[in-house]
Amino acid sequence: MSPILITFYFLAAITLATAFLTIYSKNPIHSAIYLVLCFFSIAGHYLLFNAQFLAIVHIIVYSGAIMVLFLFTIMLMNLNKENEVHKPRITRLGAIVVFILMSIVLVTIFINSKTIMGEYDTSGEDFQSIKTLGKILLNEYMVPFEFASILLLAAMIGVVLLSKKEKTEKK
Amino acid sequence: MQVLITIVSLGVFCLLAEIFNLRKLLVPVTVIGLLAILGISLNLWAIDPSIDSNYASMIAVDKFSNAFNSLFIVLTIFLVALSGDFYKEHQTKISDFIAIKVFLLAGAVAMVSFSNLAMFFLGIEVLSISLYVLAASKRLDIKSNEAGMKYFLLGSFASGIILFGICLIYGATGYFNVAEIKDLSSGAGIPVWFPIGMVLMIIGMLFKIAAAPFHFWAPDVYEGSPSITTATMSTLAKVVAMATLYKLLSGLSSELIPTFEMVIVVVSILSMTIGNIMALRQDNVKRMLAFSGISHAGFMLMAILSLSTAAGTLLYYTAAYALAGIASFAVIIAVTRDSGNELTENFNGLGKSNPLLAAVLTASLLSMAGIPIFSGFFAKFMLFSDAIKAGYLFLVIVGVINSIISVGYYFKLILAMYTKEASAEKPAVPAVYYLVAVSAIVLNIALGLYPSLVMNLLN
Amino acid sequence: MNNILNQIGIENYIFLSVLLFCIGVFGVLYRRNAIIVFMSIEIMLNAVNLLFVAFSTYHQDAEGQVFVFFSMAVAAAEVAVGLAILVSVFRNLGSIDIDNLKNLKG
Amino acid sequence: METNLALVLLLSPFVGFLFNIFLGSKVSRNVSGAIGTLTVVVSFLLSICFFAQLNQNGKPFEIALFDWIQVSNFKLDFGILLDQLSLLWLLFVTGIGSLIHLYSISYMHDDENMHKFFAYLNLFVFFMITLVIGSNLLVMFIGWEGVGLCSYLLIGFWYKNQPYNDAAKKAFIMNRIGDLGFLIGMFIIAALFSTLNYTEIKIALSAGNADSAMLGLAALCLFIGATGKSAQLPLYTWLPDAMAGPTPVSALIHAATMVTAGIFMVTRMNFLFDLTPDIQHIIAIVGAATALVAASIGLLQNDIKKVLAYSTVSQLGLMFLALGLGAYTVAVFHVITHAFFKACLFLGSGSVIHGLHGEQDMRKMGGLRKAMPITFWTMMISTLAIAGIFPFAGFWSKDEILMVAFEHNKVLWVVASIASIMTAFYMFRLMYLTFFKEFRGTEEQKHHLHESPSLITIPLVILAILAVIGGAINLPGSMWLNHFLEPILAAKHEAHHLGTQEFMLMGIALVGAIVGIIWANAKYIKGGFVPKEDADISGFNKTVYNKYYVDEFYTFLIVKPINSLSNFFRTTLEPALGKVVFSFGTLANGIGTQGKKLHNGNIGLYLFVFVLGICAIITYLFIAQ
Amino acid sequence: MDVTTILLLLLIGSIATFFAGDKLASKVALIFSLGALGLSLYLLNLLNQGANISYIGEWMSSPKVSLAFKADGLSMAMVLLTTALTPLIVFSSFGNSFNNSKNFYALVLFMSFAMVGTFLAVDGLLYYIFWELALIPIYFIALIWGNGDAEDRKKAVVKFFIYTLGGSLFMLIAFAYLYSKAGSFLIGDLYQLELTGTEEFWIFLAFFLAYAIKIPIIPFHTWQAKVYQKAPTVGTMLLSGIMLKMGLYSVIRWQLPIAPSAAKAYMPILIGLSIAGVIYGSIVALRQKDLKKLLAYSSLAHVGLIAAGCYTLTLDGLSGVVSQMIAHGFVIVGLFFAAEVIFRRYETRTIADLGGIRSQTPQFTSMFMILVLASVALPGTFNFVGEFTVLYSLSQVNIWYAVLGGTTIILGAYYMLKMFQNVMLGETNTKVFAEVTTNEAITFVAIIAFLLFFGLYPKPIVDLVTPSLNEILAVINK
Repeated sequence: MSPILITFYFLAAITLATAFLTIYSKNPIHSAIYLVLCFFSIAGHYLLFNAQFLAIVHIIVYSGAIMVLFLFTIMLMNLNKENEVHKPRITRLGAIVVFILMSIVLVTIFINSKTIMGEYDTSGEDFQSIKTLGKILLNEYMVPFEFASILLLAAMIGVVLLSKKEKTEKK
Repeated sequence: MQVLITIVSLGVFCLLAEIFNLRKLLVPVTVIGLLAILGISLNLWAIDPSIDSNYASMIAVDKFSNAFNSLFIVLTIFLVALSGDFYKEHQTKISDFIAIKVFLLAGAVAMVSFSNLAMFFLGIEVLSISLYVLAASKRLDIKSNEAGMKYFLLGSFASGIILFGICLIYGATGYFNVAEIKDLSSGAGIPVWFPIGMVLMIIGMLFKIAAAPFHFWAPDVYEGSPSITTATMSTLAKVVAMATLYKLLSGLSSELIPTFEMVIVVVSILSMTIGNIMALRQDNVKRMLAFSGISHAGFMLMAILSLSTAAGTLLYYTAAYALAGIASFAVIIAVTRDSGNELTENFNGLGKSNPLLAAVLTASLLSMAGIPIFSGFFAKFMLFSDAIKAGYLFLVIVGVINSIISVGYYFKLILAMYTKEASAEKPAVPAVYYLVAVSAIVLNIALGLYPSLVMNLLN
Repeated sequence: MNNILNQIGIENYIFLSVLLFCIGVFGVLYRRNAIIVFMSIEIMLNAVNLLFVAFSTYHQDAEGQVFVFFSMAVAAAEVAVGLAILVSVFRNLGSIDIDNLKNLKG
Repeated sequence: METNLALVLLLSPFVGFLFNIFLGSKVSRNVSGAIGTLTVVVSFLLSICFFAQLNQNGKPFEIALFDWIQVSNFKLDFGILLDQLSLLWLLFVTGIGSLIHLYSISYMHDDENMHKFFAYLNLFVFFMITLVIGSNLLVMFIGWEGVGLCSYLLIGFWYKNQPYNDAAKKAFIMNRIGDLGFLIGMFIIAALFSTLNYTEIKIALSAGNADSAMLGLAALCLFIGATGKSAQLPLYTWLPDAMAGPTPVSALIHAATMVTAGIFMVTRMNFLFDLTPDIQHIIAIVGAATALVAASIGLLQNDIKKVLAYSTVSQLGLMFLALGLGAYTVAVFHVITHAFFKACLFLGSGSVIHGLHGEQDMRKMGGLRKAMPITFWTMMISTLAIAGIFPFAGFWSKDEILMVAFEHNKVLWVVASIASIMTAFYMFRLMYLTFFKEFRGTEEQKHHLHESPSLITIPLVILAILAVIGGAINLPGSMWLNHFLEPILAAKHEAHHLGTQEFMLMGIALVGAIVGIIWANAKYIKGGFVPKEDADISGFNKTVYNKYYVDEFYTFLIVKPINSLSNFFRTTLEPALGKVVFSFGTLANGIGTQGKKLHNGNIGLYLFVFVLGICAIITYLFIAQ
Repeated sequence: MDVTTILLLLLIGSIATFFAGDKLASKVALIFSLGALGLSLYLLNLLNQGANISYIGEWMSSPKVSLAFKADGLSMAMVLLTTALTPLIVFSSFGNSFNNSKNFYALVLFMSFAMVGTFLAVDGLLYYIFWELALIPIYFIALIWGNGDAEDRKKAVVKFFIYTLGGSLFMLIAFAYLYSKAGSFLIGDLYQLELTGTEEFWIFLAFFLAYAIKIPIIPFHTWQAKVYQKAPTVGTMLLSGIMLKMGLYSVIRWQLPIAPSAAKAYMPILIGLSIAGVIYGSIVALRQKDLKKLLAYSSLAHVGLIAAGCYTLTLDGLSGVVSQMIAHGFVIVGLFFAAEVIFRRYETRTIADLGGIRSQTPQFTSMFMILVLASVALPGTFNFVGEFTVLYSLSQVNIWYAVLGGTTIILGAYYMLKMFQNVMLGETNTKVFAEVTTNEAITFVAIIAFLLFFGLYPKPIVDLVTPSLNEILAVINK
């Protein structure tokens, strides 16, 4: 039981628990906060892998941008109440069954799969520093990088399109 | 690569047009631009594709992608041409709509030209996000909202699945590059993650092409979306997803394992059957065509079964299907643009009040039903022929039975047009609908008369 | 540098990701509140991201991490669009309960 | 030259037909009648020419006109064969035909469709000639069906009356049953010998290596054909109904000519029947049974034409009896004499009906002797002839049949004799009821009683004369007919020596006839008996009067079941079969309707199925393997 | 000069008719159809002189499909049947007025085009395409210009379409399968395929489904009566006169030579079914209340006999089948036209409402009578030649087939005469029946003249088809 392993288990437990609580808690605000926690724990995993840049970006993007967006929306809609009606019992039961089923199925296939015990490759090369990532991102992955901008542009136009009021509209 | 760049530039131009108040010119210019891009795309045949090797690790320009790109561009031309009138009430947004369509095309091009899974993923997301937006774009219409919401929820769920699949493939091989993955995939000792990843990715794609049992979104979304979006989804998006699925399978692994073929067979049968049987009882034309699209997805999946040889057939089928779809949607939009719904009753008496549109719609429905001389017939026939060669006679028989069922609902519409009396006077229809409908169906018939035109492209 | 996976084992990460992914799926199925459903999808995506990083380390390869960037971009775009749709649904319907979205059926 | 003449002989009535059908309505009735008659006379004269020529050189005239039907193993010509048999038939067909045409000019004078009547009659003669002069079975079959058609057209001539139309239809269909037999018989022969030409069949048969069972079957089938056309058991029921047609039609078609086609055919194919003794037995038995049954029904009929009709059936039965016993000449002889006196009888009855303005019920006649003397006398002569009174024609021919029967089978002889006695009885019953005692009709009819015009009486007289002297053609001793037909008949029928036995038989026959006459005399002249009204008839008489309920039996056994089957098919089976096809559609639609519940718009459900799908696929691919 | 000219002419005719406008459409259609008739006679002449009037051209390379049209005697006979009946049918409709007549006549000519194509094509896929193409025009003709209650009609017509299409699709599978074996659709290559017994069986079955529905053989006939009843008379004529023959022709041309051993093995069943159709059709026809329906069932019976002739696999059977097809084509067109003539005057086809027509219209009565007689195969009509030959061939196989099949001459006479009696005879009808017009009379006379001429002299037709039938038989018996 190395400290790293303990850390892993600790983080993993947090991740799963907060993820679960996100779903379970009735108040959307609580959900959001649990989700933030979950994201932080995932960032912890990243750090565990020594992927600092990624961890930071992750926190910035998810906790900083996406979660703020979520919270903003929740507030906008005034949803910070525990007024959600539960789904019918049968549906919830179904969801739980499916959840268990899927977990079992996926876990089973990965248990069955030939897992690699023993030594993992250690190239010793630097593969996750900002420098390396930047090089790869702007050389090999230039096209997708640019294309991602198209993605964001499209999303932006889309959001504008969805939110823009027209003169002809009555509201 | 040039194609992608020019398309994106065109998209940006559309946005700029808004700024410079060129709305009137927007649609014609975009159409012309797309035609020019089509020229570029077709021109790529003449020159050696390998010339474009700068980004070969991301975008592969080969016959397959070229052919499908050209098809997508053609479809987009039609869709954009229809948009001009469709969005005439929304002048302030028209450039956004057009731009999104063009970006959607860019995503589509990325999807069939990818040689790196990153491009694939981004492409599919560009396409999907554009479609989510378009589906929900009638912002005051509850149905449109609902459609957008449903599509978004299910679509992003599917994206998650696809991403998971990509991840596992990466885990198994350590590459995103298609060529490398293919090399490794045929080698021994590849972890089981790889097939799992493949399966998850394919499931995600099956969702995109709306194959059963991942098809549930399609009818609801098709019905709720604005008609032009439905047209886009049922023609362009479906064709793109199908081509991508084919490319994924043929690009990532050398051949399918028999059990997986079994899965495809079952999914194909399910899609055909569910699609056709459900379509029988639909009153809403768009919903009916959604189910029809599901069944066509089932047919197209047959192409997967003879993976190494079916590219031409698939191209032909998709072209035939999409052109018929465009033609029928041009008519559907033209007929229902003022009525606010798309019930079959709108088509009553169309044979008398507007014979040309009725004829086009009839022709396109016949094509979808697979009646000769329309290209839909050859498409189905070649598909069947390939499937028989691959040894799936049973599947073909199911396909044939489904073709028979499909006639039932296609003809329901035809019957409405020719045997029922029109309830109300139909206002005049702008010429652009005729233009699009007729040229699409003419293309369709031309493909029917000279199937070699398309068939030989990929052989 | 030592490969951290020597101490944890890739399969642990796989299981973690799978479970996280499944929790995401569970959330999608379990909740009616569209926002929570969105969050669940985010959890799914994050589960995959985590696995990407794990595999990246496993292969000692940067591409996996690069991919995570794209994945994040996608997630951001999706959330933006999704929330925009959500807002317009909310405006029209006054609720974001996905079970109320039953106009389209049959 | 001969070919042309033969063609003229054949086509002359056809020209008459064409003229009358197309132009008949435009010319006067007399012209159309005259043309109709003349064209038949032309044929008659030409027949005489050919007959004379044949008598001179004894060589039959045969010619193939053109190729007709071709099948893999043989080719059929449209061929003409004029030999002894066909010329004999031609002579009396065209001869009697001419007389009846002549008669009809007057008889049908008041009918608005007289030209059509002549057209049909001409067409009939044309087909009858075709039937007779064909050189192969198929040409005979054309005529065979053609005369059936004309019979149909003429029985239903008064088409406004639906029962008449029913009778016509019945005649056609009953005939068609026989025709099927004929066809099948032809098929077997064609299969056996690869030809249908008489001469060739004869040659092939003489080679004698044919399968006798198949030959028997062929003969049986042909005989079934004959029973249809010649109204034998069990297909005779159409003939009495056929009396719905105008009386000349009954005389020509349903007494003298068409109904003898069966005999002609059997005689034509004698070389075949001679090889199949079993079938000959059947023919003989059927003939005798028909003779008896029909005669017995004739005993109690009250319609004058019905009596004659049953008499015809009965006489035809006798002819078949002769055929069955191999005595073809005798049968032919009786055909000819029967043609004379039966035509005369029918025409006479026509004259009576004409005189009474359409009354056919003998109960409403009587005492016409004075009013219609010529009719009475000619009919009387013919009645004596049919009854078999010496020395009228019928005596000779019928006597020969009885003699032949006696030689072969005593039972048949007894049956035939009883039939003869019955014949004598009912014929005289007819005469007594019609011509003797007082008139029983209405006053008005009585007022109008008159002898028929000369166009009607002349043919009667000619036929009556023939009925007297017709027997001369084959008097015992000279046996002209026997010699004449010798080249045709393979198995020679030796002439009877006029020995004691023969004279004795003649005597018995004569006595029998006289007994019948006396019986009738006692009942109707002395007893003054008039048949009861239909409702009063009871007991066995009623059964006989109703023709043993054979029609009802057929209706019950065949017509009703077929019709109810048809109804069942139409109302039940067809919709059910249709539903089977529709049920696929209904099923699909039903599933569609149910499926709508599945697509209930609930995202949760959609996702649920989605995830289940994933699980299923993954389980199948990675766990189940 | 080759046979494609007929196809082109008809296609151009169809287009020209469409553009001729409603007023001229019928005339233009008549001219073009007459032109096609003339052309096919000319080509027949060329064929008889030994000229090569076939055409083979490339169409597509993958799958390898050629534009192959071969005209042998059999094909030419069927083409002539089509091109002779089309002008007659068009001409017969001159007494009717149709809405949108340009569409109507264009569809008629197009259908004729497709049917001629079916008879000429010797490339499997090409043949199949024409086969299906013929279905579309008749669908619209029946649907749009049909009579009776619209809902009922729709049901019947859609059923017909789906049913026949369904059957043909199985044939398509068979072709696809054959193609995967032979690598070509050319009939010659397909003839030469060596198939195993099982393969032959399934291929035979697939073809059988297509043809049994089209012909129709019981129990696949359920579409027929209703469609005949509901379709406009022109449509009914096209269907019964020519389209049925497509199925029978195809049996001879495609089904038998490609799967001969299956045909031989299942001969009793096939002939049995066909003959059952004869008897069944006749019996059902007996009690029909609608004139057109009665004729439909009579058609079922006759066609059953023809089908039985096909499956005897003898030269007699096949040549009788061809004769009978042609004869039946003409006679049924004539009979339906008679029904139409009555309908034009009385506005009804219910037999019970008719009767008493004869006294008002001697000409029509005679012509109708002759057609009725031809339909019951009276000797002297062409129908007799066909029926005789077919029955003869049946008797060669088994005498009982001939006996059972021969019941048609009894039952046929029964229902036809009964119909004639109820429709035409009896007391003069209170409604006035105008005598036939010249146009109507011309149609009748043409049909009758044809039937009588070839009834007495069928040699030209038999000589025309025999060599090609022998070729086919050689393949069957190889």
